[in-house]
Amino acid sequence: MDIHEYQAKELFRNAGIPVPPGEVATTPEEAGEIAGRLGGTVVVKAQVHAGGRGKAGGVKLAASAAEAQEHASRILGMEIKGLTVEKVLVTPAEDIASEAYVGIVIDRATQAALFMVSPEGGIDIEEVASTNPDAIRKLRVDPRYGLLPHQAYLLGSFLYPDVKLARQAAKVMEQLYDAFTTNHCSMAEINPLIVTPEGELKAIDAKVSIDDSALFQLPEVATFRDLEAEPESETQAREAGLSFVKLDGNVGCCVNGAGLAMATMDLVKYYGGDPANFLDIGGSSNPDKVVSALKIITDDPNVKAILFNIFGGITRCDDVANGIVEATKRIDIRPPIVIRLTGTNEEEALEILKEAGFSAYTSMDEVVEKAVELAASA
Amino acid sequence: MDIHEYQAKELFRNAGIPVPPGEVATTPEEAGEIAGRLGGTVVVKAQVHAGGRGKAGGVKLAASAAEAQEHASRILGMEIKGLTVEKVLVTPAEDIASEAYVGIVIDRATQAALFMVSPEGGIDIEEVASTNPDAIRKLRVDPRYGLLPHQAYLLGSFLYPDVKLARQAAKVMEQLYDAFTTNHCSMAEINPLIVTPEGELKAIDAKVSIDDSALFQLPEVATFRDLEAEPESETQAREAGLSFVKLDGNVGCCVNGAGLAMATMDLVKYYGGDPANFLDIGGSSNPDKVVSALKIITDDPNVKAILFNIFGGITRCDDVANGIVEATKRIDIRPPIVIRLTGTNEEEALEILKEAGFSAYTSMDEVVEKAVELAASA
Amino acid sequence: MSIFIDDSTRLVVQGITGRDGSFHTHQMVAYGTNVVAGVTPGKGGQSFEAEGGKRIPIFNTVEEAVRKEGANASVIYVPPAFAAGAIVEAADAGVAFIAAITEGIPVQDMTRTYAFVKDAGVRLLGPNCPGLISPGKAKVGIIPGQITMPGPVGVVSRSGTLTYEAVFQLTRAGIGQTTCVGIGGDPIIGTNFIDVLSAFGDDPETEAIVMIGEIGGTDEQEAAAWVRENLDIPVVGFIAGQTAPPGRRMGHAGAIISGSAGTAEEKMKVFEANGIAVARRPADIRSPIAEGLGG
Amino acid sequence: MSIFIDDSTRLVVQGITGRDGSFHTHQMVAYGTNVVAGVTPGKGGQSFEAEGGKRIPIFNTVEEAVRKEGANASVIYVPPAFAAGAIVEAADAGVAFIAAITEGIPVQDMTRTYAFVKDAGVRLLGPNCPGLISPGKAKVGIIPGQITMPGPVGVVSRSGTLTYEAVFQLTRAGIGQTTCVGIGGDPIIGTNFIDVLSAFGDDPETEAIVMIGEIGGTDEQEAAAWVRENLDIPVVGFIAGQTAPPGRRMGHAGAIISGSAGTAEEKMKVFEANGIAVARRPADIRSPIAEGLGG
Repeated sequence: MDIHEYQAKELFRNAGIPVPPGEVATTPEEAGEIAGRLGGTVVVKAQVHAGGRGKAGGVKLAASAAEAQEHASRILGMEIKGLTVEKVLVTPAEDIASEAYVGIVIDRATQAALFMVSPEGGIDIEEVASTNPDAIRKLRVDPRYGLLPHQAYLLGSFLYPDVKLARQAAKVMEQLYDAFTTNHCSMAEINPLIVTPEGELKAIDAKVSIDDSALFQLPEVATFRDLEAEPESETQAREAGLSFVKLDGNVGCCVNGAGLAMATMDLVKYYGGDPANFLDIGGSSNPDKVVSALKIITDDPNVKAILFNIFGGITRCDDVANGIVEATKRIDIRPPIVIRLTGTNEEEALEILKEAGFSAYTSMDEVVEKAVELAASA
Repeated sequence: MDIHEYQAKELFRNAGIPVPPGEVATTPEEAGEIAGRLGGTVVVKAQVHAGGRGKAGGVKLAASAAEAQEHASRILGMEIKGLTVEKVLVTPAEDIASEAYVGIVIDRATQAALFMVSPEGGIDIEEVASTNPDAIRKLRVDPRYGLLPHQAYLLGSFLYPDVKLARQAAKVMEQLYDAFTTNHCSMAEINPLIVTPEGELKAIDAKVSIDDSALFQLPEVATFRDLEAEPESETQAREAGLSFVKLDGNVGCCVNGAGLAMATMDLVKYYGGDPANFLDIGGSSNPDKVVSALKIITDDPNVKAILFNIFGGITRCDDVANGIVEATKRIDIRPPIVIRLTGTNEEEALEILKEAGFSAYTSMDEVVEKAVELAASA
Repeated sequence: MSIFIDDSTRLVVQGITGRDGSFHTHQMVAYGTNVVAGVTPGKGGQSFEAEGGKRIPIFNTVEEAVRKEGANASVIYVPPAFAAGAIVEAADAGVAFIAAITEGIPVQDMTRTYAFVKDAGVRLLGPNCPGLISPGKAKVGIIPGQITMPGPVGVVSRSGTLTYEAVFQLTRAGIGQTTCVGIGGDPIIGTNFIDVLSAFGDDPETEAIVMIGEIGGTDEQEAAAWVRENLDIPVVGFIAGQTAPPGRRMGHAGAIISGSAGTAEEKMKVFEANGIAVARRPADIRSPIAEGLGG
Repeated sequence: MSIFIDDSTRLVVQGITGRDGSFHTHQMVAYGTNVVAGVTPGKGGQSFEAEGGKRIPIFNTVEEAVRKEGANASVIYVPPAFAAGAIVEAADAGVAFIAAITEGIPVQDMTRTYAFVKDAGVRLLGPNCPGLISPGKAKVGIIPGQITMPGPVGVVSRSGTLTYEAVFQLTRAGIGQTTCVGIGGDPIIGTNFIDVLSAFGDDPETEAIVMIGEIGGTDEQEAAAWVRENLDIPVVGFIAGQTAPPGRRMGHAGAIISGSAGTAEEKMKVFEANGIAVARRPADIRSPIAEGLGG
C-alpha cells in the first residue's frame, strides 16, 4: 500500500527523523491559512501516489499566504498521471546546502532489507543507478542483527565526509530503519535528505510503501489508506477479499490464482483482445466471493464479455458454479459469460451450470478465444 | 553482583512476572506492621546473599502480625553462612499445588543464555541434575533470535502437561528472559515457581546475579548493591578500582593480573603459608591504586607480611614502585613488605625502591618463600 | 526418482484441524502421502481421522511429532499471523523439509524466518506456494494429484493454478513428471528457481524441465544464466504477466514490476539468450518438451 | 612457523589514540609488527607517529583501513562500552583476525558479538586478553616482547601476567616459543583452548605445549580430552586458583567456581587423566617441557 508524503512524514517524525513541520489542506483557503500560520516562504505539494509531481506542476513555492492559496487552487483537482489531486501539503521552504538520497527496500535477491544511499539526492535514484552507479552505496541489513551502529556510520560517511554530518546522518539511518521495520515497509525513502546552511539534516520529501500483508498488525497505519486515490472497484474488491486491478480492455476476467490470472490476461491479448481487469478470486473461494467478483466486473461499462477461468485445487469448482448461478439471480448481468472449469469437483460444477443453462469449456485456449470473439462482436 | 530476593522480585515484577506482594523490614516492628497490612498468614524471609536460608531458620511462617514481629526479631541479626541478616522480606504465604524450577544462566560452553527448567522445584537444582537429570530440560537461546515463542512453549509444556498452564508458563519464560537480558543478568532463577490451587502461576522465590561489567549501563540496578552484605575492605577496593577478595590467612598479596594473583596465592600455600587476600591492582595501574591497595591490606589485622608480585606489561613497574614509596609516607605500614618486580620499566623501579630503602626480587618463588617465612616468624 | 519428497517422507501437518489443513490432509492421505502426525496447539492428544479410517495423532508441538512419530517433513496451513512462527518451530524441531502453503505472511517476518531456516540447514518451500508433488510417490501441499502422472519432466513454477495448467497440458499430452514444484509468489521465499533446477539437474530421471515464472524480481534471469552454465537437458520457460501494468501488484506480493525492472519481456529475452525455449502461451509448453524428450 | 599472526600480518589498531592504544602501538611497532593503520572515530585524516618516526594513518572506520591499507588483522583497545561494537565493525570490514584486549565488556553483549564474528568466519581472540606474540615475527596485544624468544614451544593461557610468568620461566631456561597466546579471562571468548591447541597441532614447528588454565568453567577439561585424542606432542598444564574460595569471582569475570564445578583440583585431575603433565607451580613448567623436547 502506497501512502502519501504527509503520512510518510508522520511515520518518520514518530521515529525521530528531523522532518520540517507541515499540514495538509483539502481547500485553497485552508492552504492559505496554513501558510499564514507557518509564515515565510512555503511549498505547496500535491499529495498523490505518483512520482514526477514537480514536473507536472504539482509542487510550487509561495512567498505569501495569498500566493499559497492561489497555488493550492490550481493544484487541487489537477490530474497527475491519471490521479486527481485531493490534498496538498503546505510546508516551510528550506534553504538547501546539499541534497542526498536515502532509501531502504526489501531486496528479493539478498532476502533482506537493503539500504541505498547517494550524495546525489533530489533526483530519480534509478537514473543515478544507471548513469553513475559509483555514487550509490548499498548495504544489506542482516535481519538477525539489525542495522549495526558501524554500518549506520558507514552509510552516513558515504554521504558526508564531515564527521559531524556523518554522525547525524548515521542517526537518521537508524531512525529510518526503525520506521521501516516498525511499520513493515516494503520501501521507505527520503529524497532529498538535505543539509541546511546551518549544518542541520532534514528530510524534505518522504515516500513509503507498506506491506499489505502486515496491515492487520498495524491498525493505525491501515487508516492511511486513501480510498479516493484508487478506483472504487478496487476498494470494493479489497473489501470482498479479492485481488483486483482495473485495466482498460473489454474482456472481464475472473480467475483463481494470480499466475493463472496473469496468464489468462496474456492469452486474451494473444488472441487479439484486451483484458478489462486482473482478478484473482483467491484459494479458499466461496460462492459469495464469486458474486462480488461478477458485480465488480459488471459495473465496468467497458466490459463486453466475461471470462471465467477456474482450475480447481483448493478452489472447488462447484463453489464457483454456485456463485455464478447465485449472481445471475441477484444482479443483472449484461455481457455474455463464458466459463472454463476443471479440477476439484469439476463434475458437480458442470451439473450445476448445466441446470442453470450454462455450458462450460475445459480448455483455457478455447474459452479465451470465445470471450475475445464475443467482446469484439458486441 | 548478587542482589537480594526482594530486589530480584522487583526486577521480575517489572517484567510482568506474577510475584506476590511483599515489603522489606529492617526492624521487628516494621515487619509486624507489614504483616498487619498484608493480612492473613505471611512468611518472614531473611534477605542475605546465601542459599539454605530455610534450613538455617531464616524463613518462618507467621499467622499474625505479632507472630511476624516475633519471628523478625529472631531472624534480624542472625548469622547465615557468615553473613548477618539486616533485612527481612514479609510476604503472604501462598497455598501450593505444585512447585517447579525455572532458571537462566550464561552458559560458557554454548556461548549463550541457557534455560534450565524442572518440574522438581523448591530444591537445589544441582542436586536434581545429579540425581535425576531427566527431570531437567535445558534450552540454549540463540542470541541472534532471542527466545522464540515455540521454545518458550516447549519449556512451559515440560513443566505442565496441561496446555493452559503450559501457556502461562511460556509467558513467564518470555518475561524471565526479558528480565534476564534487560538487566544483564548472569543468572536469574525462580525457585519455586508454584501453581496455586486456583491454577495460577506465581514466582515465590527469586535469585539474580548481575554482570558487574554491565552495571555502568544500569544505574538503577547498580543501587541494589548492599554494602552491608560485603566486608568493608571489598567496598573500599571496588571504589579504588581494585579487584579484591578477603581471605583468612596472614600473607597479604598485591599482584597485577588475576591469573598471577591466584597463582601467587597458590604459591603461598605451596610454601606452607596462608594468603590473606586476592588482590589484582589491574592493568593500567597508577601509584594511587597501589597506595589504596596497601591501605586495604594493612587494615587487616591478620596480615603479618605483605607480598608484591608485579610482572610488568601494561603495568609499569616504576608506577608500582612509586606507589609503594608514596604509601609508606602516607600510612603507617606495620608488617614487612617484600617485593618482586620484573618487566616494563623494571630498572627505573629498582632505582626508586633502592633510594627508598627497599630491595626487590626477580623470582616469584623466592619472594613468596620469603613472605611466608616473615609471616610465620612475626 | 524425485526431488525433495518421496516414499520415505514422513509428513507432519501443521494446522491439521483448520479448514484448509483438514481438507488437504484428506487429499494427501488419499494420494498416498505418509502423513504421520498433525499439530494444532491445544489439541494434542486428539487424533484426525483421514478418509479410509486412518487415525493421525495430533500433537501440541512439532517437536513431539518428530520425537514420537519420526516426522521428517512438514507442511504448514496455519493462518498468516502464526505461520512464520510455525516455520521456525518446524525448523527448530529438526524436520529436513518444510512446505509453507500459507499466503499473506508479512514480508519482514519472512526475512528473519528465512535466516533462521538457513541457519538450521533446513529446506523451506514457499511460503504462499502450492507445495509439490512427486507423481505416484507423495504429494505435500495442494496440487491436485489427478492432473499429474509419473514421467521424465520436472516442473517448477512461482504460481499455483498456473502450475496446474502447465502440468495438465503435459499430462493430457501423455508427458509425465518426476516432481512438480511450486516455489511461491512472495518476495522472500525459501527455495528459488536455481535451488529446484539444481535438484532436477542432480536427478537422473529428470530429462527435461518446465519453468514457469512471472513478472517481478530477477530470479528467472539469474536462473536462466545458471541453466546455461549447469544444465544440459532441455528447459522450456513461460512468463506470466506480459500484459501487467508497471507498479501494480498482480495478486502475488512478489508479482510487481518495479520501475523498469522485472517485466515479462525482459525475462523472456533473458530466457532466449540463455538457450531456454520460450512458450508464448501455456499450451505451447508441450511441443518443445516433447521434442526435447526426443519424442 | 607460528599461529594466527606472522610476517604477513597487516595490523590496524582500534583505539590507537587512547592511553593504552597509543602506548602499545609504540611497543608493537618497536617489536617489528607491521602496524598499517589506526582507527579513532572522528580523528580520520590525522596520523600517529610511532617511535622511530613511522607515520601510521588514522581512519574513522576499519573499513577504510582495510580498503586503503590492506589491513588483515585488528587489535582493539577501545573502552568497554564501545568494544563489542568495535569487534563487530572489524569482523564486518573483513579482517581475518581480531584480538580484543579490552576488559569489562558486558557478557551478554559478547554473546551476540561472538555469534556475529562466527557468522562472519573471523577468528576473534579474547576479549579481556593480552593478545599474542610470535617471537621474532610479530606481536599483537600487550605481551612484553623482551621476555620471549623464538623456539619450539606453544604457550596458551587464560591469563595475562601469569602467561608472562610462564613464558619468562621458559625463556630463562633457554626454551623458546613458536607463539604465546592469551585467550582471555571472560566467560564468553572468541577462541578457546581447543582452537589454539588445534592450531599448534597443525604447526609443524610447535614441538611441545604449555597450557595455563584457571578455575571456572569446563574449557580446560574439554581441551584435555581433545589433547588425548588429537595431539601427540607433550603438553604441560598449570591451573591457577587452587586456593580460591567457591562462589567468588577472582578478578576475571570467568574465574569463579560455580557450585562444585570448575575447581582447580578437578581440572588438574582431568589433565592427569588425559596425559597432560601437571605443574604445581609456574616454575615446574620448565622441566617436563625440557624433557618433552628430548632435552
